[in-house]
Amino acid sequence: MADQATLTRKDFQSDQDVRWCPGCGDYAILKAVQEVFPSLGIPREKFVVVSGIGCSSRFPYYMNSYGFHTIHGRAPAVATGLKTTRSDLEVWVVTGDGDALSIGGNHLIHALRRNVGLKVLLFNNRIYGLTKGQYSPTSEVGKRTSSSPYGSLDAPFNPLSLALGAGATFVARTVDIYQKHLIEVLHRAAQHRGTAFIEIYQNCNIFNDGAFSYMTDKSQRQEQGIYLQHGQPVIFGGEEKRGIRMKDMRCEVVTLGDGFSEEDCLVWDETNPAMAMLMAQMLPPDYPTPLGVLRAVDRPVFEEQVVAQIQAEIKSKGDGTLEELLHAGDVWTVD
Amino acid sequence: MADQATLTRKDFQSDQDVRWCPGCGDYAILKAVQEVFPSLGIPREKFVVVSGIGCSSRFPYYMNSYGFHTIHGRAPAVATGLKTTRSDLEVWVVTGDGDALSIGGNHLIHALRRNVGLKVLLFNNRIYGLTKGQYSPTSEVGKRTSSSPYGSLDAPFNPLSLALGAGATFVARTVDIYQKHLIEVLHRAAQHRGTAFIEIYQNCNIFNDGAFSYMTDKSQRQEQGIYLQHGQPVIFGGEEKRGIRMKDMRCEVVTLGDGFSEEDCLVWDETNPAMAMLMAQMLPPDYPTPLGVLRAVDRPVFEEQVVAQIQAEIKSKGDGTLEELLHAGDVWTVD
Amino acid sequence: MTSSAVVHDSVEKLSDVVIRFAGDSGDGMQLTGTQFTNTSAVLGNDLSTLPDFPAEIRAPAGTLPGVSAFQVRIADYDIHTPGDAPNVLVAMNPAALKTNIADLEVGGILIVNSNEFNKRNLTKAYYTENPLTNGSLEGYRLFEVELTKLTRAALDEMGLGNRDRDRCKNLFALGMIYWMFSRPLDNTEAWLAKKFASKPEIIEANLRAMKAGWNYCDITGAFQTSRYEVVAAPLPAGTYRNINGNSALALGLVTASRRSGLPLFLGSYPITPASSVLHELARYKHYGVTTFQAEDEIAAVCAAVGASFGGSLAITTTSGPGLALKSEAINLALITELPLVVIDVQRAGPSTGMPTKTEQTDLLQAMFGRNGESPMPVIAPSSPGDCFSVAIEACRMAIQYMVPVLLLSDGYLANGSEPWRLPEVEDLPDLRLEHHGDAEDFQPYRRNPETLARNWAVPGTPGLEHRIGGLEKQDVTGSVSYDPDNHQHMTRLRAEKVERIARTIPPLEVDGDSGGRLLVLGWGSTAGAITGAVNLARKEGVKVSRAHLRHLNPLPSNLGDVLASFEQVLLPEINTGQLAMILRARFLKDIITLSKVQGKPFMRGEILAKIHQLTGASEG
Amino acid sequence: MTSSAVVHDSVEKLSDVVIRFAGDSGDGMQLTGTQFTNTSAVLGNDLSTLPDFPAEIRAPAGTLPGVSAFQVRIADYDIHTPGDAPNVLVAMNPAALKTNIADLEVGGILIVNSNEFNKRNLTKAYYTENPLTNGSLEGYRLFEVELTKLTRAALDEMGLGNRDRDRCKNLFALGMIYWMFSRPLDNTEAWLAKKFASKPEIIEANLRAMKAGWNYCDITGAFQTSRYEVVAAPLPAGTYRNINGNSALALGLVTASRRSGLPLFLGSYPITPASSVLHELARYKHYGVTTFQAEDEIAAVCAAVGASFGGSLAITTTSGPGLALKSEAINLALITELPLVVIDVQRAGPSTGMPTKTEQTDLLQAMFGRNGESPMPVIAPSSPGDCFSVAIEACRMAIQYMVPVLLLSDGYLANGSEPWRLPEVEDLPDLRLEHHGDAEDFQPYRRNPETLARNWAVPGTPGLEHRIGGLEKQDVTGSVSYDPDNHQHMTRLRAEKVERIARTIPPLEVDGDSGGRLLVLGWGSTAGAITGAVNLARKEGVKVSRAHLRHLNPLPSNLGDVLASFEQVLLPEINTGQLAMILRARFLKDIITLSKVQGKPFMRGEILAKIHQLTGASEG
Ligand SMILES: Cc1ncc(C[n+]2csc(CCOP(=O)(O)OP(=O)(O)O)c2C)c(N)n1
Ligand SMILES: Cc1ncc(C[n+]2csc(CCOP(=O)(O)OP(=O)(O)O)c2C)c(N)n1
Ligand code: SF4
Ligand code: SF4
Ligand SMILES: [Mg+2]
Ligand SMILES: [Mg+2]
Repeated sequence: MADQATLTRKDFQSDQDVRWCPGCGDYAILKAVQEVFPSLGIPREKFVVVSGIGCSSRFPYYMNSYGFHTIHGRAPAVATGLKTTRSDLEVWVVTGDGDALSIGGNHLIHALRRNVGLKVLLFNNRIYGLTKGQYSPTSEVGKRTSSSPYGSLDAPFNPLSLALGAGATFVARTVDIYQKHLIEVLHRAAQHRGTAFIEIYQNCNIFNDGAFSYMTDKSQRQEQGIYLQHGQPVIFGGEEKRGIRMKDMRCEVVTLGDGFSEEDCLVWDETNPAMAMLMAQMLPPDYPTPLGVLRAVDRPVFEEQVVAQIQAEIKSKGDGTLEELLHAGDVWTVD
Repeated sequence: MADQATLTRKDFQSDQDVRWCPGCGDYAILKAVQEVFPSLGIPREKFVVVSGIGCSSRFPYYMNSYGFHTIHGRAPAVATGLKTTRSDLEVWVVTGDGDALSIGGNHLIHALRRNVGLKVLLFNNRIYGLTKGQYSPTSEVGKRTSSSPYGSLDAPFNPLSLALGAGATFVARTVDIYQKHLIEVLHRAAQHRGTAFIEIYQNCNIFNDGAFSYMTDKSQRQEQGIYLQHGQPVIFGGEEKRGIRMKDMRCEVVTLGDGFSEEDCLVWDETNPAMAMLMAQMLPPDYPTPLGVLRAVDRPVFEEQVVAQIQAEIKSKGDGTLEELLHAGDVWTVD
Repeated sequence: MTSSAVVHDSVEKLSDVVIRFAGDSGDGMQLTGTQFTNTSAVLGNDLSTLPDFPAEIRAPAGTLPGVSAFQVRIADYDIHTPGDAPNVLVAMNPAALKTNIADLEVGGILIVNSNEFNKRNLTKAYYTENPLTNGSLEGYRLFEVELTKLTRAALDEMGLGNRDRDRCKNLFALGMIYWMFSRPLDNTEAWLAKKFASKPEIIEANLRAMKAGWNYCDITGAFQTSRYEVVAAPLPAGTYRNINGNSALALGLVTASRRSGLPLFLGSYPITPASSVLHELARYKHYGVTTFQAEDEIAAVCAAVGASFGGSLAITTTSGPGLALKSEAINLALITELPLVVIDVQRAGPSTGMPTKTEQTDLLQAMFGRNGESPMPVIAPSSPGDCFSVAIEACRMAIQYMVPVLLLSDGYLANGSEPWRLPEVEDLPDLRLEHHGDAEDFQPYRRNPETLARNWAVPGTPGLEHRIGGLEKQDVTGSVSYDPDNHQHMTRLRAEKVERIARTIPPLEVDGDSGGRLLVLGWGSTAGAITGAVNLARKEGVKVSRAHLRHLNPLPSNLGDVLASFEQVLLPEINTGQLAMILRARFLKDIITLSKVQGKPFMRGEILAKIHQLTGASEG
Repeated sequence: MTSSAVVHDSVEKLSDVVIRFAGDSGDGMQLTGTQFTNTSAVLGNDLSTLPDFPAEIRAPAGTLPGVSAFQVRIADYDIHTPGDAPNVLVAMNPAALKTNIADLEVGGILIVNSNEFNKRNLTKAYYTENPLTNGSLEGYRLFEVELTKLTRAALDEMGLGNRDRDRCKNLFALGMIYWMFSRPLDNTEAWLAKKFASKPEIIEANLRAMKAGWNYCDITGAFQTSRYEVVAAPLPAGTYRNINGNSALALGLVTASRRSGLPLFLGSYPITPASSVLHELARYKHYGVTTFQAEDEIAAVCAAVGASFGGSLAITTTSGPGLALKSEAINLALITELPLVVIDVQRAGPSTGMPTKTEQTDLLQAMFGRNGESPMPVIAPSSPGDCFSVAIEACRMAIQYMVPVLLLSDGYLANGSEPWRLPEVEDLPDLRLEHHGDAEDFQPYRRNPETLARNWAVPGTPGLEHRIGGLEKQDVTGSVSYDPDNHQHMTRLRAEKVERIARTIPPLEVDGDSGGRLLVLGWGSTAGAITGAVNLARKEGVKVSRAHLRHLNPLPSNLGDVLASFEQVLLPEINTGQLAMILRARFLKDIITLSKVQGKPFMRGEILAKIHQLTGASEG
């Protein structure tokens, strides 16, 4: 039983051998989470990691906290039941693009609309890893996989748009190997009240290697990523600075200096739904990829309301007794 | 067997007694659909109405076309299988707010992202009608129903936002009793390639009477409804004309004449995703309710791609024979 | 209508009477029936009810699918069913007559609202001639009452429109029946006063209508030769309330929560006929009950599993199609060995089937409808009141053995009601658990040697951090294991745990001789009809015993001996022989199935006829 | 290793040998095994294979969970299983040795890559001492080969890095085993040339490694006393290919599509071990096959139901947890009487269980895992090749009877392979349907008097517009009906339709005496082990008969007679006795269960031991 004041990464490492493929992006995310948890000042026994099924969903086994490896797609539902009845716990959901967006899409969007106090980490590797490499709802059109030998035809979801459309109060995106950014975003999520939805680009080096290298390759990181900062103009690029400005309600990439200055650029506002939606829909190759917090707003939190309603009833009616319960309604006596 | 040239509403009326509650908004929608189908110049046998379970989902029984009353929430999935294999058919899905957004949410969003050629009519009465009046995922917070005697706590979905977030190519809203508008929107949907999603406000006079009267009351129709028209400025109101203008990427209601003119107003563009999202999120009482087509864009249609891929393979490899099929791979002969 | 044949003051004493109120769904027949029931309950009758809702919410007025009926049987002795054939039928319109007349006993009393027998309504009911005038009702004691006209007249002075006045027709009818069965009006008066406290006009109108009905009979002497009385039944002393099965389930669950000290959590998605358990529990917030209306059945059961992991007494309620959807997640509770109570209020299937009708056809689904070897306890209540204690028993099994438990009720129990004697709180089982798990040397799959239950260590407890999940687990440590012998061991262990429950359940009791020619065995809601039939057979001198199974898995340990003691075993089921299959396989005994799959409960007469056939007894 | 004891040219002729390749999942053991299998197949051996995948995609190299194995048995006679205990084990690292050594027969040949037995790898495999040196392997014929070093050396000149060179170790091992069993290299050479056509360097490296392995044996004489030959088995004349169960299912489905003239539609969601049926069918687009990878199992089956409504031959494939999810929708096909084939490739449960392991535990779920009375045909293949014809038979039942059909395969059949004699196309069943429905007087639920199949009128057909759905339907008209008698009738009819299929299935054949002391009955993938065990018992002189059920519902009409003809019936099942339960209930006969629930198929020896026990025969 570790003292929370002195918790370290080690306290969150379980005794189970980690069994992802060597080189899998999941390792980096595990590391970041094991970095973040001890830094939150919360006792270890308060953490619960709930997952579905998939490579990513093996996550709880490797965390020395409470953990529940549930069934495919249902982690948000299990977590909702847990958090609703145990609002004192920190409930983190770990899920994959298949788990969360294919079979589990409904539970995810319902958790988001209810604004249940969960942190949802979606490991998006754009593939079904555990079942050996079929295309997923985030795979690009035309992807050749075992189940799509001639190329997939389904247009992918944009996970951030979907979350926004479902009414999410916190939406962010980060990348497995961007440890610092990842940890920052996890910290922001940890502070959020309500559902925090974080898409984490994750490389599956076995079945979809290099899915994100267009932006994660060292040479591309500046050119292909926009690091959003609330209140700051949306600017990116290495040597040559560029920015995003609004024109006719659409986003446009402009080169700074080239007749445009910082002032022309969109100032990022985490609370503006239209901006979040526009930013979510900026897709490569036409646009660089936005990273960081796209939306963070306050809305009543589900489990808090549930508890409050129960408390209010107990306050107004008194804590019910079994006598009262049974004798309610029309009763009569036979002697 | 009616000749398509001369089809009339009567040709689409089945011999079954219509069994909705007297006064139910479903009647008006049935009437409109029976108006629209014969006017499309398509033979009757090509129409299939597929539904889930709910009051609304009884719809197919009353249509003298092919029909399939499936199971709760699964109509989009059944319809996807049908349309994918039978792209020659006109497949219309009728569903309710519970059927489509509660149990069936996942199938709906997946149909939308795939852009399957379905017309989805969501009868939104903000209640579970058939099961006698529990709150639904579109019920307003605080709603008292049999399952929420102290008021519901779940924040509702905004069906249009959700559809947009899922990547819908056609999104519209109309109202049961606005026959003309309803018929117009159905016509637009009928022309759309890919999934057409139409939310229809529908009054359940038994369990949620007057849910939309704030806007459908004769006196409110002009003040509380915005009738969107592509290419036109967004203007509404009766005597006193008002309009919507953009300010800092948010919508603002302005009174025309009062320092503002038509020119200041947003010009409606069905193809702009940010506008659609903003408009979808305009909610009473702060805003009037947008009606009409919020989004209409072109994107590859799922079943067309499926058929094309099969055709391409047949073209490149020739129509496979059983001999070839069985003898493929390493074979050897034993004499 | 069993007459005790004591006539005095022109009131005939009856021992037993079955009354059915039938009308349009807008006519308020359920209310009428419930009021008559409650008044009779307070008078001390034993009683049993059978509501029959239309499938449509409100089918067009006057049509056949729009008919709503409520049957109530009252008696001065211990009864078990709402009766086979009504002795009295109130038909508020032609459609109600058409759909119900076939059930009325020959010579029975038939009261019709003659005002509604107009051309339009007759056509809607597909009558080509007026049955009131074409002689087709000659076999009954027909009373034509101008119910609409009389009700309107009674409310004349109140300044209400016809529509509002017509809403009170049912109270007029109720008043008539109160008069006919010599019941006081005060109970309904009090109810009206409470229910419409804020609408005095409605109270007034309803009261006037009811009294007008009563007076109409009293003054006009319309039924002068037909006034009856059914005196109180000699029920065991105690405090009673009239209860239906779903309410009793809800009360049982809250009781189990209180007696175990575990907060109650219900995850549910509405579905007929289970929804009202959700509705009831949603009202018990001041008992610390959390109800969660999920987005679907899968989310409902998953949320319950999550709540169970967190230490709640977790419940999920549904009906057959919903149970099908829940089966994958139930298995998660099964392999993680978390307590969970799954309530299936069965309805007629397959698929959507006939949602408002009753059936016992989910037994095999409950037993076997999951992937892999997945045994779980199954239990079924036998009457509306019994739902209370069966709910408690299901919770007991779940938490003491760390297993998901399936409780099989059905539409008949859910909506039917009977007088229920309130238990004394101190007599209720104590379900408190010993504290599980000790941080020193804690292992999540370490077991109680008696029950084999594993430790239930809830998140938030320092030092007991552990992981569970749907992959096969090594015993004791709970680590993921692909070891073949461990899998065999765990498979055996999960079965053994369920079997051990048999040690804590009472042996099957046989009513009647403990062996002999014929045993009529039952489970679930057929109890009433079977008891009724057996009692009738015995009155005829037929030797027949009876037993009723509450626990369907594990079975009581003496069941094999009981079956072996009888030459013949008859098992009536509202399915095609599901329990019979299980018993045949287990005991290699030829169980005779009496099957009925019509969306309706058994009538005593149907079972009696089979008893006759098997015993060679005459038609009695 | 059954020796025919004919030694000439220092090559020993064997009748039968079992070889297992085991290594890290990165070591390419599946490929090695498959190549050996294919080469042996072309040589005319009968054979049977058993791959054993790790649950993890690629567990860290060298660890126990990362071990991947492939067992192949080749013989010069008709065999039925991949063998109980390997005669030869190739272990590429300590972890592979650790997890496989217990299975190797005493005195068996053990080839290890000694280069990998370093400290690090030993620790990863939880060896505290080096097993190569501590005498623990004394009971085996141990050959230590410096496989890594030798492979690297062989590729020295090619200028590849060590990582790339090490990738060829498995070909070196294959070369050795080819030498040992006197197999030619040309088959694998041709395969490499085709597979890596665009990467000549890879072809070259692999070829060199394989030849180096072969030469190593030939030159060093490492195994000089151990060169064997297994000659061709006297298989029936014909063209053969080696096939696994899932491929055979895919071929069967395409065949059924062609023979019925109905386009094939597969709605599926990936799940181990069923996914490869989807993968295979996705490649057959030029056969007009539509594959739809749905968002989940429910959508997959629903899409199939939609496609069936539209006139396709509709299939859905899954494994146990997926079947649980599909059950509600299967019932929709059942009540709407639409053809549908549901394929469940069973795996070890409950819940997620052990996904890569085999089991027969979904039989009861297949039979009963739906709400309401919902009988449906169930059929199971007995070997990988049999999957082909069982798939066709499932399609036949579905379309001729307008029912959903459940086909139960399992992980063992799915991945195991055997030589399969290609059928002649003209011998395949003709599944064309008569045209259904006539616009004049069309009724959607009008039935074929022989099969009771209703009309399958597809949308787009003028004049046959109609509506179907999940509510109970009136017979003939298909209108929604709540009529009690109709429900009884339809319940009976749906059961009758399934029962009538029995008229079209062959009687159960008994292998051996048609009556007597002991019948060993089986279903599904246990066929091979049972046949092997029964053959062994007979060789010992034990009298025992054997029969295998393909149709599990309806059962062959003569089954009752067959069972009655034997004193004892033994039923081995990879579950706790699921079919036994059904047969006991049906025939009131004491069926003896031999149960194994370890995620593994039966070994012949296990069944043989039980036969000994039951017949009192010695362990001879
Ligand atoms: C009910 C059910 N259906 C299907 C599966 C098979 N399955 C396991 S994981 C998975 C998809 C995994 O993809 P993703 O969620 O992206 O996780 P990843 O492995 O890529 O991390 C599937 C289809 C299952 N376990 N259960
Ligand atoms: C699997 C399943 N779960 C639950 C139900 C019960 N049910 C039927 S309709 C319905 C909700 C209907 O609401 P909605 O879709 O809004 O339709 P409406 O009746 O309001 O038109 C529910 C919960 C069911 N039939 N099947
Ligand atoms: S398959 Fe891909 S996602 Fe899964 S563990 Fe391996 S690298 Fe990671
Ligand atoms: S309950 Fe409501 S939605 Fe259903 S038929 Fe009646 S009025 Fe319409
Ligand atoms: Mg993935
Ligand atoms: Mg609704």
